[in-house]
Amino acid sequence: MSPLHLCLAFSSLLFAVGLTGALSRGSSILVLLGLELMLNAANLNFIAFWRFGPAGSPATGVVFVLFSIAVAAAEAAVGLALIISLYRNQRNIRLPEATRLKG
Amino acid sequence: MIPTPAQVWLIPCLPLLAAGLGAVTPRRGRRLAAAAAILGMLGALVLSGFALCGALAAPSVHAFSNFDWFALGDGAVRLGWLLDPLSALLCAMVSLVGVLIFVFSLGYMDEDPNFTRFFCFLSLFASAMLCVVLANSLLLLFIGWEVMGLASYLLIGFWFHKPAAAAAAKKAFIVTRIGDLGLLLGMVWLYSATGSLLFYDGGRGVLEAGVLGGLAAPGLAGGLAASTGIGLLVFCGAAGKSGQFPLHVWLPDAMEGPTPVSALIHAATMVAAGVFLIARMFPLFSADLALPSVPVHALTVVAGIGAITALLGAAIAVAQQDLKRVLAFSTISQLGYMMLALGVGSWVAAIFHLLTHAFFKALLFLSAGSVIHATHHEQDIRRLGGLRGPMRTTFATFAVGMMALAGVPFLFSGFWSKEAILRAASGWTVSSLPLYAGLAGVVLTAFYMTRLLCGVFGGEARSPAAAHAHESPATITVPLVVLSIGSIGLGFLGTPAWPWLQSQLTGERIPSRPLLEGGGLTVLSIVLVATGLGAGWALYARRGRATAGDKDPLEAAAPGIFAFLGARMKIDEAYAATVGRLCSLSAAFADFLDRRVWGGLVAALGKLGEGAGSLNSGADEAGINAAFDAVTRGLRRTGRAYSKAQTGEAQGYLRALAVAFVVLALLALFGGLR
Amino acid sequence: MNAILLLIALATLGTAIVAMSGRNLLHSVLLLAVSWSGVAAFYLWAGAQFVAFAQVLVYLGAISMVVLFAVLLTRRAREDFGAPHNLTTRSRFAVAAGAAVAAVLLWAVSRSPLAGSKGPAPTVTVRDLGRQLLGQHAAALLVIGVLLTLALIGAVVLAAVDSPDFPEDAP
Amino acid sequence: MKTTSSLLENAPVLLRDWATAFLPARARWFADSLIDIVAILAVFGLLFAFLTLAERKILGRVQNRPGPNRAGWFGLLQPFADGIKMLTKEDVVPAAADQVLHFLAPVVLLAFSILTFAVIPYGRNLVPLDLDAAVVFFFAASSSTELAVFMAGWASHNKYSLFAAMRALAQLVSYELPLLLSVVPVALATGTLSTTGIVAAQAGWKWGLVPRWLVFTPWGAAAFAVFMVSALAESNRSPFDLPEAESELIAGHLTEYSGFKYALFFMAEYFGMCALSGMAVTLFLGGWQAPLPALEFIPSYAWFAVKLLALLSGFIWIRATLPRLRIDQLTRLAWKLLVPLALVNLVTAGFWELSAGWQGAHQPLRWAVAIVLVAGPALLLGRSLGSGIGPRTYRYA
Repeated sequence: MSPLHLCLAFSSLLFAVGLTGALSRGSSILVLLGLELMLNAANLNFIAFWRFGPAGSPATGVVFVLFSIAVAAAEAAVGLALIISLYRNQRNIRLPEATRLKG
Repeated sequence: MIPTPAQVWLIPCLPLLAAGLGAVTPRRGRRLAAAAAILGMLGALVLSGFALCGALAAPSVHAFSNFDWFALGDGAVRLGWLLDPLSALLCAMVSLVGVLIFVFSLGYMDEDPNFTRFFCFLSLFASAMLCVVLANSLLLLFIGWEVMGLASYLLIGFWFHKPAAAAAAKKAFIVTRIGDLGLLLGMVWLYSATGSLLFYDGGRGVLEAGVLGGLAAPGLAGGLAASTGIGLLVFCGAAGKSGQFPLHVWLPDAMEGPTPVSALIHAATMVAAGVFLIARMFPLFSADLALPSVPVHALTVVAGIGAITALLGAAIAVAQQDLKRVLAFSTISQLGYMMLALGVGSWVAAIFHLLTHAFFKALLFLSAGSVIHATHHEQDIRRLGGLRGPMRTTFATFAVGMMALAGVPFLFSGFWSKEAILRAASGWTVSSLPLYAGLAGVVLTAFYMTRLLCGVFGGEARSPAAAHAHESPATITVPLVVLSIGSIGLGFLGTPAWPWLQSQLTGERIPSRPLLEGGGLTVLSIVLVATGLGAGWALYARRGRATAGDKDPLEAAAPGIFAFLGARMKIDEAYAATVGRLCSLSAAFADFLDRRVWGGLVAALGKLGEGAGSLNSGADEAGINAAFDAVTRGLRRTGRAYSKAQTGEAQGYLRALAVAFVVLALLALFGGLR
Repeated sequence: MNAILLLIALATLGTAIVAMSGRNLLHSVLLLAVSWSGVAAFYLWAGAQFVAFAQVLVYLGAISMVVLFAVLLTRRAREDFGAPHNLTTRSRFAVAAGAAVAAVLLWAVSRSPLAGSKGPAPTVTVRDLGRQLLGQHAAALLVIGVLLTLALIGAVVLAAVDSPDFPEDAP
Repeated sequence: MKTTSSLLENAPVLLRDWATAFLPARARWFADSLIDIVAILAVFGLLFAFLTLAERKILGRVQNRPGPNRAGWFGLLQPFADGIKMLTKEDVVPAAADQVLHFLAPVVLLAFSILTFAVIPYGRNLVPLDLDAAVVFFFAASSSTELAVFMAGWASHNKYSLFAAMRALAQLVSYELPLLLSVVPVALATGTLSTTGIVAAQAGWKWGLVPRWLVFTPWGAAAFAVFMVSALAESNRSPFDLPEAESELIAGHLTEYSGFKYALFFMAEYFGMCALSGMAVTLFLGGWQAPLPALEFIPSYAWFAVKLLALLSGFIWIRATLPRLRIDQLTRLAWKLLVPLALVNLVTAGFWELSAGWQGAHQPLRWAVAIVLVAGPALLLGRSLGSGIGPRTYRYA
């Protein structure tokens, strides 16, 4: 099992954990954190391929991880602002109950 | 102090200034306007006198000075002033007669409220006439020509509150305008053919040999030369203005204007302008004589029209009752004589007759004016009579004018100028008809003039106004005396024995010939004059007419002809019947066309549009909309079905994503996509 | 070499799983912070130092703080955190879905032919990163800048604007 | 820059090499780093001890009183007395507190504070860890301490301590931004993020007299000022010591701590202060560079120590003089003055680098423009700071 396969396995597992967390937990903050985990799993893949990918690969992987970290930060900020306004409108942050936006 | 061509423009400018001053002076500034007008004319007279001396000093030279009027494209429209014996003589005649008539009008128009306005129009007319006479460019001449037309309209219609005067002014303006159209077309043709409208321009002028050669070539359809075509068109203008046969109808009606106006404009100057125009452009008219193949020469047409007008004028004058109408028709006939002279090729005789005619016709009109003034506007000769007693000087001047006009031999100028014309007509090779018309004219002229003299001054006063008549004041009689001297004296300038005037005009020395060198022709004309006078004397002097109501002796002799001639040969009615009806018919037809045909068409189109619109909306309503609604209803139903899937639960969507991912991945792995 | 990787993976996954299943919200958030630093450790192990420090700076320094603030601002009462962790049908279905995804991913990874080079970690100095960021990826950098500003301004507006439905909340 | 080869200069390195010479190559790196860690802990531990004493001495002198002089000659043993006191005190932990977090808070705080010492270059080749992105490492570590503050505040299950923790966090987060932004121009000027590179870039002297330290450039001075003010706030010192101010919320988020954990918190605070001043010295005052060529014979680590002590005494002096800021004044100062100033400073630094090539008449023009770019915004923004004296408005979620 080459280190690349190990890294990919590690990131897939982290992704799966994140997904399960997002699906199972009721509190919207945890759903958000599950999402963050999934994003981190993706970053893992980038660095894994940068480190173990074809030789002499340029640093685009690293640059891309930097950008994805920045986007994740922005997403977290907006997500939490949404949760706060959700809380203000619904008095609690239980996601399954926030179903006003429907067909 | 001889004015050079460059300063010649001052002559027309002074009366123009006077006209301007007159226009701005208020109605009560009577003395100021009159003084300005007379001073203007006197200035013009003095200057033209000096100009005459200058021109006569070098008779063969056409001194001109041209200038740019305005820039047109890369070239420029050029105008110019001309000083040669012809223009100098005319200019002197116009200004002299003008001054005399201005002085006459002082007395005549004395109690008229619009006194200032009258003098303003007179000065305007004088400056326009002088401009025409001195112009070196057909365009400048045309400008003066048009202003003269305007002035004549204003003056004829001076008493515009009289409907007859207003109608006469309109008629005069429109008829001359028809003639002017021909002149304008001729001018345009001339400009396009030669590129310039200047008469003399140092070799490039229209009347100079170089350019004329080009014009004289027979290039038009039917072998006509360009110069002939242009000549005929210019002749239309002249015919209109000088009251020749087809376009003479306006002149008798123009007598509605005040008598000084009739004297100045419809006797001496304006009507003479047509003759002057053809005399000025004589080289152009005679250019096609040299061509053998030209079917008709311009000058033959001129001669023909001139002969007809002379005969026609004289005949109608015999049967007129109104004092001024008789003189008007006499003017038409004399102008016919001048055109005849031009037609037969001797423009010098025409100009000589023009000069003499100006003096004695002005004299006759002013005498008539003084009669009318004295009899408080009584113009019908049937009610006049017996005025030789109370109005001695007027009678004497009227008699001098009558004898000059009739052509009483040796003493009076009319005889010499008429003889010159007859001699020229007899020398004409084309045909001798104009000669016979001329001779017939001589008899008739003598006859109707004696009829007029005896009718007005002979016999007993046939109306109270005539009875109370008394001699006019000095301002009226003095011009009469001066003019009568002119009528007698001017003749001696052009006699065959001492042809001073002819040599001045043509520019080369003409040998003096014996006085009666015409031989039989002169004797014949003297006999004819005598017969005319005798017949007149016989019919009117001795037996005369007792009361206003009696019939005219001639009428008793030939009532049908007399009535026909009295009604001016029904030419006006003929015009009305033909042209008048044609216009009203075409107007009616145009109105019908516009209202019924085009209006109908537009209305039909409108209806068509409405029908199509309603048809369209019907189809749209029933067909398309219905189908469209059905489709939207179906869409809405399926939309609602799908919206059920939108539960609002975020995690629900995430689960769906996960499941879909798994399914797709499996498909990708095992579906053989690898 | 792999030992350290396994260790890091174990730590990160362990803390992540415990965080996701933990009852106390604050504890799970802090545990997650630990798992994020585990990911940073992985970056260090892979040789991308700058990314590791950036990860620590952003996630531990900024995002965990914001999450903690959010948690404190949205709790009604103490007992809120003690939400009973009953294994409802929902969580059972979630675990099944997660497991399925994990299985598929692992299967794909194991079957993938990528060999991966054995070479030493290519060193990426900050100067190269800077030149790449402002050279090839300059546009992306600008877009990220704009995105961050907009997102933060949006977040402030969303959170700070008083909602009309609950006026009693206004200060 | 000729490398001085004087014995004193290389003494520490020689000593260390001598100590690890006998170990096999693989273990040598491990031993070396172990020695480094022990050295750092010893030096900064002693510095911490005497710093507390120095602080109380200087405060005393400033307030015209002698300060602690009973324990040992002139109070020199006072720190050890405090240490013993702290150790012997009973460590009370509140019953309802979250035991785990309560214990973890000081540990995490101290761990990250000490982590920051790894990248500061103390001498010419006395840098424990020469990283390419050293500055980012430093700020990553220093920004992680906030988690510990929150843990402390939350775990002590006490309304006041949670309240104080929130205030401390607000202050730390607000001042982290100007801190980082003021460092960016330095990276722009020197072109590298490694601390040794930055110090090397500040070597040499202009006209043989003025050292090329960044603080002597107009934007450098402004950045140094912003950095120092933010450093004060980051280490909860003097005008910004609201969290543990006695007159406010007792001891802020430290109220439920006593005994050794409380001492640990204090140690972590002082270590933070020393680390930040060390970084300030590295970035702006030319690290271990000598101020004059003539003084180069004095070893480099001495110069570093002198500058560090100067800055620390500055900290203490400020604590003695300036009054405490209210929380809203504090955050307004950060967001309305420091952040904009730092951003403008970026522009000035950019201008300064671009106009480096100006010669002759352009030199004074370059200085004038730079000074205007620095002073202008400072004056303009500074005007409105004091105006907000009005009542405070609090916002709930």
